[in-house]
Order: sequence, then C-alpha cells, then structure tokens
Amino acid sequence: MDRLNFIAGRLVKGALIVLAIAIMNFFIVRLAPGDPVSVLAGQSGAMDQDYMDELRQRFGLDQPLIVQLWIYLQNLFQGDLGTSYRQGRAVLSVILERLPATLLLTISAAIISVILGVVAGSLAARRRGTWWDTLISSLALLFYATPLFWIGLMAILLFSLVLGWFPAFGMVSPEKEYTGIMHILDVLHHLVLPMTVLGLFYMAVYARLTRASMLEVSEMDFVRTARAKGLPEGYITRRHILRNALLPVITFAGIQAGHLIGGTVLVETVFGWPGVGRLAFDSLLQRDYSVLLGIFLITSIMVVIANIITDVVYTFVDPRIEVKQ
Amino acid sequence: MSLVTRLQQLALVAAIGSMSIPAFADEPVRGGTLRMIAQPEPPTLMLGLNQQGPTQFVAGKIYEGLLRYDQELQPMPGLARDWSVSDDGLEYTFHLQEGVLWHDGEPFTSADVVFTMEEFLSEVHPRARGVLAHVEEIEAPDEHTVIFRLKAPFAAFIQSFEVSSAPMIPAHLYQGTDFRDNPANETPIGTGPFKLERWEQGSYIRLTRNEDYWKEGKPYLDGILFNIVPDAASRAVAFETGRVDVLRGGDIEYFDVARLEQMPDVEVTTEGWEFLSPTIWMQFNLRNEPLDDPRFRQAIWHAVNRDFIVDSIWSGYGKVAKGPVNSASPFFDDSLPDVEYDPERAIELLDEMGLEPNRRGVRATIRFLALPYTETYIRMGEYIRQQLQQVGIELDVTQTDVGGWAQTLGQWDYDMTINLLFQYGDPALGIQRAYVSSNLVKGSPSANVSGLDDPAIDELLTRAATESDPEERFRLYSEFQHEIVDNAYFGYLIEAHFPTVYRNNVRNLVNSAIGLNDNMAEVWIER
Amino acid sequence: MSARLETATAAPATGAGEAASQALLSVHGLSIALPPGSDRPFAVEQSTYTIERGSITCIVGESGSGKSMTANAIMGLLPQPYVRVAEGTIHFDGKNLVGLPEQQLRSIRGAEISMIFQEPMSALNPLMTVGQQVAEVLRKRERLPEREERARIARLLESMDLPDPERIQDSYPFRLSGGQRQRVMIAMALALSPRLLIADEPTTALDVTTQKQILSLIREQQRERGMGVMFITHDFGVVAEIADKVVVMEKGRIVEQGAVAEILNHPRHPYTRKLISAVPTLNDHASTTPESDVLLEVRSADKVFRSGGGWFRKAREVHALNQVSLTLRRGEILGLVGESGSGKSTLARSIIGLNPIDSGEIHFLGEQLLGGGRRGHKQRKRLARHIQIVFQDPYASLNPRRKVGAAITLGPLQHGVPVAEANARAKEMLSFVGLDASAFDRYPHEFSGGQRQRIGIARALAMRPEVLIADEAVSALDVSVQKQVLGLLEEIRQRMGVAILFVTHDLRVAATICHRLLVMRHGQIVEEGETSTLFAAPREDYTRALLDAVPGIDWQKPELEENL
Amino acid sequence: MKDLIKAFSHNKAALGGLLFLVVIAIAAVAAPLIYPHSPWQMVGAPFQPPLSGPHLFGTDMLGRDIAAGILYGARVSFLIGIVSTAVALSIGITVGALAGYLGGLVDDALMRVTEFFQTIPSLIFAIVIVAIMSPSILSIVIAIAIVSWPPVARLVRAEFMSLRHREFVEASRVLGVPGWRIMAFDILPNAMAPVIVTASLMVATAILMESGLSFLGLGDPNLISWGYQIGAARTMIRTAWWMSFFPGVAIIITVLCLNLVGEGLNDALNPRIVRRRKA
Repeated sequence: MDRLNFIAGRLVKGALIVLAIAIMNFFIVRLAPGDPVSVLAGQSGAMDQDYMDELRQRFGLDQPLIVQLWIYLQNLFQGDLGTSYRQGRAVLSVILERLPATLLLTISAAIISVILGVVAGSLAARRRGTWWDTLISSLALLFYATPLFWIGLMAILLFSLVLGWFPAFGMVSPEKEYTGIMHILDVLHHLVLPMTVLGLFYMAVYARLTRASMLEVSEMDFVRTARAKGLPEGYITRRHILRNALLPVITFAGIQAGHLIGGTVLVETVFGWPGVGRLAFDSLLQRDYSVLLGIFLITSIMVVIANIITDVVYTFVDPRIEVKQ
Repeated sequence: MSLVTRLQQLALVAAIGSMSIPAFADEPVRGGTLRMIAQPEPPTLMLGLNQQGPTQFVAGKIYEGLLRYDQELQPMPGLARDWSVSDDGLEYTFHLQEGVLWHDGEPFTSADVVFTMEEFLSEVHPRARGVLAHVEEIEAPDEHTVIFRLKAPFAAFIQSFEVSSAPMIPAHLYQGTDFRDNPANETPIGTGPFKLERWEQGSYIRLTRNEDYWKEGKPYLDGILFNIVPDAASRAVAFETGRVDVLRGGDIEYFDVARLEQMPDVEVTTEGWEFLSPTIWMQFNLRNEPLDDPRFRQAIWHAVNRDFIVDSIWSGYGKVAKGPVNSASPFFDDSLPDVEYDPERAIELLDEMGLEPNRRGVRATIRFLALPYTETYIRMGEYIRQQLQQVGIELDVTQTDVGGWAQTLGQWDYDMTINLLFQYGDPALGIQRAYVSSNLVKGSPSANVSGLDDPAIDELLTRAATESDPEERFRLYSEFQHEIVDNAYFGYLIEAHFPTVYRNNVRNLVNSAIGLNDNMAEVWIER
Repeated sequence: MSARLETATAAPATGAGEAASQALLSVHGLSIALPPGSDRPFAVEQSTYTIERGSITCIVGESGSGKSMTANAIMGLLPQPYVRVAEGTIHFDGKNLVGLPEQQLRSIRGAEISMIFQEPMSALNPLMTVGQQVAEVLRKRERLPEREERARIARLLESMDLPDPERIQDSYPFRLSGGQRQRVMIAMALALSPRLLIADEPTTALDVTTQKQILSLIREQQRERGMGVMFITHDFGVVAEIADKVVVMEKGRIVEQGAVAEILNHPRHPYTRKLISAVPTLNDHASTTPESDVLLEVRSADKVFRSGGGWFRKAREVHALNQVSLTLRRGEILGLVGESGSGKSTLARSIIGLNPIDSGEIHFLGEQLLGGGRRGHKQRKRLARHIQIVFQDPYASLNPRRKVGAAITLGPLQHGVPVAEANARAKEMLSFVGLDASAFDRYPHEFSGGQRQRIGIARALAMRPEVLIADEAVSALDVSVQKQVLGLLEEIRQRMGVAILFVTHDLRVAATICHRLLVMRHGQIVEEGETSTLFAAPREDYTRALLDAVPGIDWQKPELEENL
Repeated sequence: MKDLIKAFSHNKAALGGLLFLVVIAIAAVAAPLIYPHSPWQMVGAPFQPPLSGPHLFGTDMLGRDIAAGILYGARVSFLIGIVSTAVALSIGITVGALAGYLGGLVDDALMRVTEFFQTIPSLIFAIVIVAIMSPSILSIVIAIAIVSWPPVARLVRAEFMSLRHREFVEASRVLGVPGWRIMAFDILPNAMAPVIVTASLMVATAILMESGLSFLGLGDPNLISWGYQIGAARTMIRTAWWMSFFPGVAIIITVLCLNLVGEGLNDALNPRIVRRRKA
C-alpha cells in the first residue's frame, strides 16, 4: 500500500513535470527565428506572399501565441502532437517510427554500461591499490573525458574502415533483405558500435561511482560490524558493501537517463542510427516545430518514466525510503 | 605453375576482355536492384506537395510529367506522346500516351491533367503557380488530348512540364479532398516505372518495379533502394564497401570523388544537371551601406579567388561563373567580361571609396550569413571571409541552420550571403524571380531579397519572358547579363558541376537534362 | 615503567560469578603505530594487561586515549595499512593473535571473540533485516533448516529481552529504537556464545534509562555464560556499575590498573585521581541563592512538529511541547533535564527564537516575545542582546572560517557597538573565560574542545546578556574539561548575575550546578523542585526511574584533594 | 588553505593535471605569438599529414594549420568552459542557497523548478537554445549554463540545509545577524568546498558540451574550436584522420586534466580523507 501510494505520487509529479515541459518547450521553440513557412519557401524555389500567408493560416501560425498554446495542449490531451510541417504527417507517428531504434540503442547502452560499470567499479574497489584498480580507474578516467562523437568517429575509422568488423552506419543492411533471425542478427551487428560508444562514457561514470561508493560504504560502521562477526571478505563485499553502494548508483542512473537520451543525438548522428536523436537534430535544422516539440515531450516522458522506475527500484532495494518519504 | 593452367588463365583473361566489348554488352538486360543514397531523407514522396532535391530524386521514379528534356533542354515525350504550339504562341496542345495506368490500376486520362494543373498544382506548387498564372484556360477535348490557352505568349511555357515542375497527380484520389491531409500522401500513386514498396523512416526507401508500366519492356530494374545515410563520410564508405552503386553530387565531399574514381570499375560523370544548372553566387543586400556602392561590390568580386574555390573547395567540379545565366543555358552570353582575381584592384576600389583601414587593418565590417547546406558551402564561406579580410573587409559571420538562414534572408536582415540558384530550364522560370522589382516581397528567401530595383532590368526580363523569337530573347537576356555584371549587383562564384560517381556496370544512368532525378526506366545493370 | 605495570597485572581480579582463573586474553607490550603526520607516533604504547574469564574488565580513559584502538587490534580490525601493530603480543587462549592469518582470525571473530559498538544507529546494515544479520553469524558455524534457524534467532532475541521476536526478526533496523538495536547487536555478538565480548562504549549514545537496561543485560549475560568482557568506557559511573577490574589509559599508555574497588576508591595515579575527582556527584548542589525578580517566564507553551505528509499520506505529528510553563529568576541556574526527545532543547530553542512556539506566551522582563513575523524578527534582534545561548558541540558551534575575535565581536558589532569597544570587550571576555588574548587572531581549529566551548561562552557573554541558555553545553566534553566549564558557568552567574537555563540529560551535571530542576518527558514537565529536595524525595515515578538509572549511583566517590 | 595546497600537492596525478592545464592555458594565451596568423588562414597545401612539413599536426582541406586551430581552439574551450561554469555556479548557488536556507514553500518551488530543468534531456535542450539564439559564444555560454546549474543548486541546497542547523549558524542568528549575511558569510564559505570540486568538473563537462555543439555545427562561426575542427573533419576521416584525431586528443587531455584536478581537490577537501591522514 505504501509503495502504491509512493508510485501514485511519483506518477502525479511526473505528469506535472511533463505538462510544465510541454508548456515551456512550446514557448522556447516558438521564440526561435525562422518559422516553418519561410523554410518551405526557401526550399521550394519560389513562393509568393499570399501563398505564405495561406500556409501560416493553415498551420495556425497566425493565431496569438497563447491561443496556439491552448490548442496545442488540448490536442496533446487527445494524444495529438500535431502535424509535421515538413512531412505532412502526424508527429506522433513520425516519432513512433523512430522511437524503437532509439529505445533499442539507449536501453542496451544503459544495460551494458550499468552492468560493466558496476562490475569494473567493484573490482577496482575490492582490489584497491592493485594494478587492476589502476587499470580500471585510468580507463574510466579516460573514457570519462572522451567526447562521444570523437570516439564514435575513431571507432568507425578503426572497426569499420580499417578492420571492417562492423558496419559504419545505419541499423540494417536493406540491400540484403534479411528476415527473421538473420534480420535480428543484422540489427545486432549494426548495434554493436553505437551501443558501445554510447555506453562507454556511462560505463566510466558507473565504474567511478561504484568504486567511490564502495570505498565509502566499506568504511561504515555496519561493515565493521560485519568484519567483527568474522564474515569472509568476499561475502561482506557482496552482501553488505555492494548493495549499499548501489544506492547512489541507482539514483545516478535515474539522473543519467536524460543525459543518455541527449547523447543519442550525437551518437545517432555519427552512426546514422535512424532514431529520435537524429530526428531531433534534423527537425531543428528544418524548423519542424511540431516534431521537435513532440520529441521534447516524448524524451522528457522517457526521462520521467526512467526516474519513476529508478525510484521504484529504489524502494525495493532500500526499505527505508517509504518511511523517509 | 603448369602450362595448362597458364593457358587456362590466358583464355579466361581473353574471355573477360571480350565480354567487355561494348557492342556485346550494350544489350539491356532485366533484373537487379540499383542501390543509391537519398540524402537528406525526403520529408515526403508526394512530389506534388514537396519539390526538395531528395523528394525529386526519389519520387521522380514514381511520378511523371508530360514532358522530359534532353541534355540540350529540348522537350522529349513523357506522358505526352506529342505536342504542338500555335503560331501565335498562345495555344499548346498535348496528346497523351494511351494505356497508361496509375499504380492503383486506374487509367490515366486528360481529366487527370486538367485536375493536376487547374486545381492541384495551382494551389500547392509554388513554382507551377507562377507558370499557371500565364494560363487563360485548360481544355480536354477528349480523354487523350489537353489544350492550354495562354493569356499572352510565354516562351518558357514549354519548359515547365518536367516531372518536378508539373508532376501528374491522380484526380480520382485527390479531387475534392484536402490535398495536404490526404491519406494517399503516405502511399504515393503515380504513373512512373517504380512503385513505393517500403519506407523505413531513417533507414531506407525501397521502390519496386511497376509491372504495368506503359512503356513496353521497361523498366529494366527490378527495384531501386535508397539508403538513408546522414553522414558524408559514411556515404563514401557505403560506396567503397559496395553497399551502394551510385553517389550523387553532394552525397560525398568533392575531394573524395577523385579517390573513388581511382577504384576499379568506377566512373564519374557531371552530366544530368542541365535542367537545374546550379549557379553559386554571393547575394548582397543592396539597401545597406557600403554594399550600395558598386565599387565595394566589385572590390569583393576582385578579392575572391574563384579559381581556388573551383580547384580546392570543389576539387574541380565546377567552373568559374561569369554572370547570372548559366553557361549551360542557350541564353548564356560568352562575351561577358572576365572579372579577374585582383586583390590590389580591390584595395584600390576601397581606397577610392574612402574606406581607410583602422588599426586592425579593417576598412569595413559587414554581416555575412553563412549558407548551412553542406560542409562545402560552409567551407566556402570560411574561405571568402579569409580572402576578404586580406583586403580589409571583415565579415561578421552568422552561422545558423537552414531555417534560420531562410528566415533571416527573407527578412532582408543580412549584408551578404552565399546562395544557390537553379535555372529550371529557362531564365524566365529560374532566374527572373530574384531580379525583378515586382518580386520585392519580404518573407520569402527565394524572392528578390537583395533589393535590386532597376527599371531597365525589369524591362529586359519582362520582355524576354514574353518574347517568342529565340534570337530576340537571346539579345534581351544578353543585355540583362551585361547590365548585371557591369554593376556587380551580385558576385557570381561558380557553376557547380555536381559529380555522379557510379559503378560502370550501371548503364544508361543519365539520359536526360534532369539526370538522376529522372524516372530511370531505361537504366539497367550489366551482369 | 613496565616493571610497575607488571606488578599491577598481578593484582587479583575480584570477579563476581566464577572464581578468577587464568587469563582469557593477555596483551603484552602492545604498541600500535599511527601513520606519519599524526599528532603522535603511537595510538597505544607498550600496553600490557589481561582479561580474565568470568569477569568484566573496564578500559577507561578520555577521548583520544587509545582505548578503542586496542580493541580493534584484538579483533584484527585496525584500518590497515594506515594503522598497524608495531610490537607486542595479544594472546587469546594461548594463541598470539598478532600476525595470525586472516583466515584464522576470521574464524575467531564473532565466534570466540565478539564485539559491540557505540553507535547502534549505524552499526547495523540498513538494507538487511535483523533476522538476516543474526543468521549470518549462526551460519558461520552451521547451516540449519530455515524454520529451525528462525526459531533459534527468535529465542536469542527473546533472551535479550526484545519484545515480539518474530516481528523484530523481519524488521529492518530503522524500525527499531536505539536500545533495541543495541540489544540486537548484543544478540549477534552472543549468538555463538563467545568466550570474550568486547564492548566499545556500548551505552554512550543511549539515554540513561536505556543505558541501565543494557548494562544489566550485559552483566546478566556475562554471568550466565561465564564470558570475559572487555568494556570500554569514559564514564566512571558506568565503571562503578559494571566493572570487576579497571584499566586506566591516558594518551595511549596504561597509567593504572587493578580491581574496581581499589581504583575507584583509592586511585593512586594523579591522572586517575584527576578523573575521579572531576566526576560530578548527585550531592554537589549549587549553594548560593538567586534573587527573586523574574526575568523570563514561559506560560503554557505548545509546539507540534509535523513531518512527511503529502497528498497521499498523513503527516506525522510530534507534540514537542505540551503546556509547558516555567519561570527563571535573576541569578538563578535552572536545570532542564530529561531524556532525548523530551522537548527540553525545543523549549530552549523556542525561548531564544530559533523555533517559535505554536501557542502560549514567553515573557522577557514583562515583554511578550512575538516569535515569528516581521515584528517578531525586529524584536528578536533587539532582545538578542539580552538572551544568549551556548551550544552543545564545541566543534560545530564556531564557524571554522571565522577568527575567534571576529566571532566574538560579531554580535556586538551587529548591535551597533563601535569596533574598538567590541574588540576590547572581546578581549576582556577571552581573558574572563581563561583564554589568552592572542586567541583573538586565531581560527577555531587551533583550539581544543574545552577551549572552544569557552570561546562559545565568551561569544555569548560579549553581548552582556541577562539570560544565558546552555543547551547541553558540557555534554560533549571529557569529564575533566566538563568540570572546568561548569565552574566557569557558576563563576559567570556569580560575577555577572546572569540567569542560566541549563539544559542537560545528565543528572549528575545538573546536580552540580542547578538551583532548581524541571524534569521533562514527552514534551511535558513532569516534576519541578529545588535540586536537593527533588533528589532526596522525588515525587514522580519517572523522576525516580531517572535517578535510579544514573550509573554508579551507589558508588560513594572518595574525597580527593584537588591538587590539579 | 595551506593545508589544502599541501594535501593537493600530495596527489601526483592531480598535480600533473594542474601542470598540464597551466601549460595548455599558457599556450592558449600565447597562441598569437606562436601562430601570428589567423587559424583560418591557409598556410600550406591542403591535406598535409602531420610532421610532413612545417605543420606539426598537418593541414586541413583548405591548407589551414591544424595545430594553430588547436591552440586558438583552446582559448574558446577555456573561455566557454570557465564563463559558462561561472554563470551556472551563480544561478545554482543562488537557487540552492535560497532553497536550502529558507526551506518551506520557497524550497518546494525552487526544487520543482530545478527538477524540471533536470528532467529535460540536457544536450537536446542546449541544442535548442543555441539554435534559437543563433550560435555565438554568448548563446553557447547561456545554453551550457542553463543546462548545468541544477546539480549545483541541489548540492548547495543540501549543504545549506545541513549547515543551516549547525550551531555556529544558529549562534549567528541568535546574535541577530541578518539572514543574507548569515548565508553569505556563515554558510556559503563553509559550503564552498564541494562547490569548488563540482566547478572544476563542470568546466570539463562544459568543454565537452561545447565541443558537442560545435561538432553538430552549432559553434560560434567566428571562432575556431576543437569541436568545430572535428565536425569539419568528419567527412575526411578516411583521407585525413589527423584532422579529427588531434583536436579530439586535445579535448581528452584537457578534460582529463580538469577531472584529475577536480579529484585532487575533492581528496584534499574531503574531511573523511583529511581525517584519515591526521588520525
């Protein structure tokens, strides 16, 4: 019951944040110079003033901003994110077509980065001061300082161009017309590089965090208690230290969700991954407001959901949370 | 190595050699998928609603126009079997092909043409609207005949039926609907040799052969695959690794072309851009000081080494532009003076104007709106800035995205920019709009944004557009070109010769003035 | 030196229970080295002592005397590699624990030698249930079927006087009170019936009544199991309560050891004598009488704290003050005593304006204090001159980035005193509280805890207040320092005529200095009276329980001349 | 302070990082002396590989010196990193201080705003801001500051909340010191240690973010920067790997050094470790 209350509270809060984001994004994007009509005009060779006015009217751009906002919110509640000026299709379907690719990329990157990061970090903490620790800490420090896009380029150079192990771009090999299991393998083959590149940075983050957190926890009183009980060191690490040390990692994973999704803009651009991140950048260049608004909203919702999930996971890991709340 | 195997090898070599004898191989064969790159991803494939480059490229295989144009820009049959123009130049009669079916099986008739021109394009197609303004009425005496009556003679009219200028739209799907919200937009229905099979957003577009295509035995290809690869380096890789067969101009960096050309069995052509004939030019805002002074504009012109731009930035895929009309156009006047790269002359001109260098050596600062299309244009902007700095003109660069660029230009909020102008087959269609004072409207980047307001030029262009005698037209346009260049109203940089890189087993790739944008019914792959 | 210790070791232990026999644990010449750069090279130096079966040995000393270090050394829990045993032996059961492989040490820890710690709040893993944490110990020896294991844990918890062992077994530590957690700790420590229990200040963080219960639990278990217990404490009251044998440490060295009666009643070493003489007794009541005019009056104060709460949850309420009234007269020291959570600090903070009361009135010299609001704020600022406070923690009560002089002059400057005068006043106050004038330009971290507390007092006094609130002002100090500060407070009262509201949980301390006492419990004042009358004849059960719980209450401190 | 310097200088990695940063900073400041010409100037043949001629890191497609670009780019990176961090710190400290000190409704409101800004995917947000204001050094600084202040606010709030009830703060309140003075002189100086650590890491993050924006073509077009160099070289990765390689290494080294310095500061300022050293 407590947990249900907790989740309900988080959902309401999340919904409010999403609403606030919807409103703010609307205004921010509307403040941008260059309305979609002038972009269309720029690309279509020739266009007269009447025609442009007609288009503005059609898109509702002639209405006062507040009216546009109201209409936008109303539509939003009906699940209508508007129409893409550029593609002439419903924004929701434009985004939904791209969303699976982004989810595949981000979730897989998140999973490998958390798992490998925690494993590496706890290894470094347990073998503190050994060459394991030095190696892991140095690598983590290095990846932590490396720009995603650069390492992406270098990965393409090395693994695609020089070694030819992985494809340099895209999510599928359309010319092969694979189906079934071959299709899945093909996607995985394409996934390896972008996932690793996106995951590396966060892997470094989690490794550092886990290491620091474990060292901190290992100095806590209850660990001393566990030692005084004469429990084996490995057992203490697993049962007492690691579990407590994971609490900040979980919190951080929730916070990182937003960054991870932001990182897809760079990674998807470098690897030509057909996801939302690339769509966001393309839409921005094209001033396709409604798509951009939609992406903002959807990525924010993703972050909110990720935060709720981490909060809920937290309640399972930490029995105190419901009471403290 | 035994003698036998050596002999076998020799025989093999001989066999291969004989196979590549053109006469042997030029017999078209059916089958195969042509793999290309659509870049950037087209927003839609409904060509009637969108005529951006990638849309033309992909949808040009789905839709067709009444006419096609050869590389001398002469009309060829398209959906119109033949055509005639009345002597007074006011009546155009088109006879349509028979037995043409839309991709959904409905027959294509003159009613479709009338609907397309009268209702559809005149509402949604910005360029066609301008052309159709010359039309008095459209008539369809029978299912396969369409007659256009013009208000006044308009020589360029016959150049206006290319597929992107006037794609034929199925009346049975669009008549009486809201064109932009029509669900059929998602599944384009044309008469072309290829149908849309699958569009995986962000990944690829696959077209498949139209088995009911009206031209017997065509197309040769089973299908066309357009990969969507947003990154130029990756596009080069895709070609190198054999994932695509063809690269269009702009797909890759120009200096990469030479490298790819070195690969075996790869060829490069710059043909197929005759209809568009892009000219890259510096647009000045003539309203603003000091750009309102022709000496200043001439100084800019002299300060920029256009040979360097052609050679280094475009890797030779272009040539120095002499004036507003592209040298590929029959109206190009070769007698235009050559403006030399002469920084000293530029400095003289600036001195003459009384623009003295300040402590940092700057004589004047102007706002430069960089064109953000591709790396090449950005680099060109960087180069020009550097060149102008050496004569004391400082460029304050605004780098924005395409949207911001279009907006700023449309609002005349700039001093200088680089732009790309397509000729669209005839100066009256492609060039006129940017020069005439009647098009001095705010808000559209493709209008006359520079503020050029010269009655002489207005007069010349208007007369040339309605004149039907080609020689007289040439004379008028020639005068126009001289007038523009003499006043240095604009700075013409280069004519782009976009290279198409392809494997030489792809045959008959370019066979009209719109090159790769054409329907590719005749393209085949040698095996 | 070592010769004298040898003889001391030979002194027989007068254990209750089993007769003294051979040593269970014998520490010989143990030195523990600190890392370079520490304030001294050795945490423990050349210490030699034994712990016998069936008796409780108290290691007693002030903070920093190294008493916890030796416990950790025995357990093999020194924070290596920073701190290590430099020399000496620790024989347990004939085996030298120093240098024993970790594997073997581990099998001894928790099974043969167990340990409990000071902070019951942090000594249990917050993410595991009590049952799981006890089971860990049991499983060291044998893996029982689950049901049997649960039953055993329940029996164990029950024998520690924990209520409802089935429920507690499945609870997480944060659900338990401090005393309950300490019982769980003891249960874990005793689960495998160790022969030696090391208790490191196990009751310091607890209230007196809880402390008493835990002490008797340890005593009881020790008798029942015939264990040896090494009990580390700083409190001679506790020593008197529980010890059979005492080892006194000062700065890492053992200065004296022997049977409890011997040490407590006839201390020989000057350090021991100093410590014992500093222990306040329940009989040292303030003798002077205060004047009669009322300075401060609190009438029916109420305060409720709400915490948590949200859209889906009711806020929890704590009635911190419930109809509290008091009067404070000029020159009086009024003691406010009670256990943690009784509301005594809340009351003090309400008077000083740190948290306004919900209802009721506070009058200062006839003027009603307004509490919050704009006007209240202004009034507060004006009255700040008259009512000042001394805080508990000498380390937290001074801004580490502000020089001592600046800290003392801050208040007067704020109230318009000219700089020169404020400086003069600060220096005067420094000398009054017994600090050198050079302290003016130094930072707080250069001073010891007792000195800092003096600075805090100087800061308060620089305002020339009429009422001084001392909120647990001596609780964090070592006993010898405590005595000095108490003396200072009494001196202030006498020389300045300041009235002091003295908040404390320590009845001995309250007895030393207060004229009158208010006993608080659950936000209410349960009893009020002159200190001597109240101690002699408490009317309320709660007061009686509190008095009963004072450790070592039966111990009659020897009269020692104060030659230190 | 002396303790801090001493503690810091014990950390060799941090000291090395600091030295390197100083070297980079000096090189950046001295860039016009080392390369008197503009980094945009074509000084040689295009596509010269590193060490092949007078150009240490080779030239780019227009014959511009990569090394000159890196040195001038360092100025941009440092400028943006430091200024945007300063802006973010001032927003974050103000918000965090008010929320942490005042508590209650103010805290609630400010924390909702902070959470709100934390929820938005930061890079996308920054891209939008820069694009809207059109790329310039100002818009980039603003964008980076806007997306990076929330963690500072949270940190400062937490510090303020814990310090607000510290006895020395209450002592000042009891002495009648006004709230703003307490915040500025009692709490803030004691809350600065973790803020300084965070700040050094924020400079690193800001440099990374600037490079990301420039890479996407959203850098200030008048200034050469590392991200721009990589972005511009992206299409040439096959023909001229050095064009993107060296600027990338420059970013890594700088960010790495900043992180090392941050860690060194953290170790030096962290009471836990200080305590261990003293114990």
